[in-house]
Amino acid sequence: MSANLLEIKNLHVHYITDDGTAKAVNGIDLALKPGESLGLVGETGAGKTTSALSVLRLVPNPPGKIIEGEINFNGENLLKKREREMRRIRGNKISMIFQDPMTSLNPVFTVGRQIAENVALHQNVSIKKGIERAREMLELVEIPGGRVYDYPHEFSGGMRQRVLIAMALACNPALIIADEPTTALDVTIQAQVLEIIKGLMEKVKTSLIMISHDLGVVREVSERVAVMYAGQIVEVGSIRSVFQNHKHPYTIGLFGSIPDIDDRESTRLKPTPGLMPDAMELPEGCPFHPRCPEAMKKCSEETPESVEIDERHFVSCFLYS
Amino acid sequence: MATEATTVKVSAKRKQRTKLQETWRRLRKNRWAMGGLSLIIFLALVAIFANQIAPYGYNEQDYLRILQGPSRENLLGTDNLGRDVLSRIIHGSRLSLSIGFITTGIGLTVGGFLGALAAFYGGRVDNLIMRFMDVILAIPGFIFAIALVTALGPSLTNLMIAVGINTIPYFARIIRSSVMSTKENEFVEAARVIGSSDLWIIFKHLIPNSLAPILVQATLRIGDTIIIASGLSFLGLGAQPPLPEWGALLSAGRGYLRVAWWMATFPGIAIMITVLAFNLLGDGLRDALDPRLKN
Amino acid sequence: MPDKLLEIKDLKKYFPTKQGLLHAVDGVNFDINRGETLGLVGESGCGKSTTGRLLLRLLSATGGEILYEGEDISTFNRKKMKEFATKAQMVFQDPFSSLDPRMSVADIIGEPLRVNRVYKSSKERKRKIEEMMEFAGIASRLINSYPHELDGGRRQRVGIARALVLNPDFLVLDEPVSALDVSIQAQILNLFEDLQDEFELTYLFIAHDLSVVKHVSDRIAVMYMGQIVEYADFDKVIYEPLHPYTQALVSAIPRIHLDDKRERIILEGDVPSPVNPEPRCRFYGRCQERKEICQEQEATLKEIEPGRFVNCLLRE
Amino acid sequence: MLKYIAKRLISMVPVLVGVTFIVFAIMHFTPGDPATLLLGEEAPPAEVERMRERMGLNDPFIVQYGNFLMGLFRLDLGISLTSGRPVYNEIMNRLPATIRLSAAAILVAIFIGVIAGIIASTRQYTVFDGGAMFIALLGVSMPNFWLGLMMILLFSVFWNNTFGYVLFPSSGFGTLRHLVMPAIVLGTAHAAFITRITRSSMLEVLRQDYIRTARSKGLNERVVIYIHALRNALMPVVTMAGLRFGVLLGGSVVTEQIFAIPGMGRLLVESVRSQNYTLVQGIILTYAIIFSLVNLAVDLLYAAIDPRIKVQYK
Repeated sequence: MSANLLEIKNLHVHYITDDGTAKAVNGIDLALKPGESLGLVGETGAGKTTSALSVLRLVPNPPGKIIEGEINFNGENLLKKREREMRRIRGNKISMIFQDPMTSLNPVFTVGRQIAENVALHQNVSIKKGIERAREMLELVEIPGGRVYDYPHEFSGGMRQRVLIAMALACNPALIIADEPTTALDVTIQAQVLEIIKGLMEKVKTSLIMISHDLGVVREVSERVAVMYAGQIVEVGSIRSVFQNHKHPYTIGLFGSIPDIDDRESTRLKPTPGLMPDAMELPEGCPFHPRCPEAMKKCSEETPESVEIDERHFVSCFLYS
Repeated sequence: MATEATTVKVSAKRKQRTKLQETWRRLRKNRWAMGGLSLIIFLALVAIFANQIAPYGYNEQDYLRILQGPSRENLLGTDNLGRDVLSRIIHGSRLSLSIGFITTGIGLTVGGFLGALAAFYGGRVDNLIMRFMDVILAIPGFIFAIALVTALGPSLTNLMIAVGINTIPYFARIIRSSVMSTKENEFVEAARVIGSSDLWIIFKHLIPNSLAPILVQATLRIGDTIIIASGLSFLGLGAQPPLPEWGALLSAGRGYLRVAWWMATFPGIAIMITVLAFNLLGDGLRDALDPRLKN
Repeated sequence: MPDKLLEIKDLKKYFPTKQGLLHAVDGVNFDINRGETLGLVGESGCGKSTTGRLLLRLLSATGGEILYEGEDISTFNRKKMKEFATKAQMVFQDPFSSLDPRMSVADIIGEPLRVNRVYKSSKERKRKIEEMMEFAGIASRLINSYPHELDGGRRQRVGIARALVLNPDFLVLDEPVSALDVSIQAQILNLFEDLQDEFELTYLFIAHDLSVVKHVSDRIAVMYMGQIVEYADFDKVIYEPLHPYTQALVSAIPRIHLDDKRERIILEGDVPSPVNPEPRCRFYGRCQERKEICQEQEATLKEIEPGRFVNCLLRE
Repeated sequence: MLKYIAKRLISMVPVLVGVTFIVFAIMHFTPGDPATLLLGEEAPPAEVERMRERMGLNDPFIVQYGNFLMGLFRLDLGISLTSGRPVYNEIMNRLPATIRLSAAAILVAIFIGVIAGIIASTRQYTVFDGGAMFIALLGVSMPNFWLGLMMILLFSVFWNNTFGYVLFPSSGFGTLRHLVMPAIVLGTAHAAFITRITRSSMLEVLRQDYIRTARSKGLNERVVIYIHALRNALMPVVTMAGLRFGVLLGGSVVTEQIFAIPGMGRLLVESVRSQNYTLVQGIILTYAIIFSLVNLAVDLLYAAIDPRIKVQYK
């Protein structure tokens, strides 16, 4: 068993505002091996983006604050690093791809410059050398290299997302965090982008954390999947194990909500009733218990520990402990 | 940036408030804005009860006390005709505040009407109105006001008309853009689907939802018009002696700058405080109405 | 013989833009039977929302006819339009901007009643509002809440209650679940099914997501660049798609089945905007099967089997 | 780019024609008879009537306006009713002082405003921010004629009384020392305005996704602010500062008055007082043209900052 590239231990992140404290991430544990790809699934407000931003220490502060926990990257705790050391990691060892390609590129600089800037910064080369690298990177994501001198507004949404992927890969990072990279795109364009990500994953041997609300997207590019609910990871395991044998009542509800195109009979969807709790007013005990069809008395009193029910498949639910 | 902090849902348990109450709550938390509001209320009271508050009449001359510095009898000194500067400033507050409100009122009603018309009907109506506004806006405002006062003749009333006209295109633009952006909302379409008439849509949806930015701009504009108007009076093109308009007081004080500094200093401070009060309130309103600043 | 509620014939809507005439809807034909759900799918900018708005006369058509119960809606006068509003309603995509932030839940649901003066007394109106809230699954304690206090799912329920309060027969659902999370989306989809049974509603369900559309529709029409490229019963469109675009669209959906070994069809390029389109098949630029003939003439929607329409020169 | 400039210049024409019409109409319907003014109150009525005929004052309004418009093409703005010299020459004599003053003021304003705005926005909610914003608020609330008088009081009167010499002269024009006080007086409100707009624009930009992208690349905060954010933030600053330039021009009238600067503003006030309509008319037109040209320059600058603008005018 090889050492983990990334280990998140008991991470808590809060947003402290005048109206109260939103507990966005509440004690998550995650481990990722080199070259492995993990899907992070959950609905709006589950804490996916906050967890990802925490790894890069980019949670907007104020109001966000990492309350406790460890984020070990190559064995070093990122939360203990100085800002200057962190800057050497961002965009170099760990890079991030954001959700909205229309607003994630700076409109006043050419895309080549924006990629080159990354290269020049971390590899200590001139911007000119960086532009050369940008050209290569664009071709890697199937954009003609000649377009390095074009501005973001001259690209379509799908192309811009590819530019962002090229930018993220420019310094050969060990880990890429993609935050809903295809959510803003049309289906056929999403397919193009996913295809490119899959191809690149085979080529460059990078680890990937793919954040998505879409289980189908995660299945496409990940080996493992973690399901988040109200700032906690309720179930994590290999794609095969989780997709075939999901155990947590929330995961079951999540799968029951998806209209399945391959299911020839139009069966009624079986979503979990109710809403995700307000991060400012999380219930005691297991955060899912008010909506859980299987809730027991214990669930409202204690928070369940995570239990290994299959090889590297963990569930946080009293039903299995 | 959709950080999760901003998508956190407001639970039903928390006290329910309308947008207006919400705005008021946020405004109240802003000390600067509340300071501005208190100042405005104070100034309004001074203006209303000027006769009771002012120690002397605005044109009460005392030839034995000409150009006296601040003293117990005349807290802010006397002018070249022996009139009490403080009393003149107190009486002048009526003029300056009325000028601010009336000119802004003219601009708001006429400009608002034109802007709303342009926004709602669009096309040729819009083009015609807005091109005309562009023409007026191409002449620097203060200079346009000078031209109007020249034509109308210098007097307090004409001053208000000139500054009021000057303010029209300003409001026409703001209201047009505000209504245009409100029109983009799907609830306007929704209102149409259920069979609402144009008038219903304008009065029930467009106007109430466009008011916020207009309110902010009107508040800020009151301060501006007071400065413009006092500037014209300073040049002798506005209120005429012996009216104690603040700009006119300053203008009179200018001639005695070297011998009686208080004559020019205090009316200017009065203008500054008044304008500052409106600006503070306007800024506060803007912040309170901007949902993005809520965190 | 199915009972046709709506017939759409050669519907066109062009918008003037700086670059030229945008053919947002360009010769669309379909009909909707009473009691059925027609799914209208396509990617952004394909003209599906414009079509929905044309059907309710929120936009006036550049050409073509829309017959509602046999009557051309473009000929309706003011009075007829008001009457039409009580029969045909709409649920909007954006649960944020489709509700007036200054109105409470009761005001919003009650507005159609007030505009159309359905009830004389406010008491009757309130009773109706409460009844609609119950149907739409909104807790009665929320009656005086304001939209900004509600989450997306609840807001969408308010929008649904507003659309239903006049007891319409026909609803245009314009991407009603695309802004919602999966579990909320599932709750709302179930609600639509229940309401359809309860009130015998006819739906035009507009969406970009084929799996959602498939789940609720009897028939599906697929749009591309202002035209319908394929139009048939839902199982035909999903499981035996004929048009190359539909085939790509179906294959592009990320699956949750682990044994899915389907070959992906990856389309090249982006969805072009139909500004001054050239007289050739609209899909020509991205089609993997394109032939000479495809750029020589325009393709039109043809019935190749009973009830099955395809807009492709290679499938005729 | 040339095409864009041409387009913008052409679009200025109808606006300026509209301006000439409005100004001409206002002056036309102003009470008072130019012929009488030119000849003096004592001139015999027959003489006045002959003058009226010669000046075309008996023609219908529209003909008079037509003649005026035609004259404009030959740079003929009529003759000054007090001096009898061509209005064009009178204005040209005074124009340089006004331009010098306004240019100095705007430079001061931009320099101070942008720097203060950046400092305030990057240290939001600190003493720097609060302080800068309060000073800026005072700046926009202060009438510049009052500020002018106060500066004279301080630097000319009190300074002279205390130190026995004048630090900055309170009147006249010519040397840099003469320019200091007027430029500060005229520039203050503008500087305050630019500070406020720079701050809010920067705060807006710093919220954008591409700033997060820049940070995620590991760029240091200085690069993020001065390279990625500032250029985007400057766009609204440039636009608003351009629109506000009209206020600055208006302020220059008062400033010239206070510091006895021989510029167009003072000429305007003199002409208004002496009811010298032709001169008033010419001066207002000149101001409108300056303002329009400044706005053209602003648009060009905007296009230079934002690559998206150029596309629209290809």
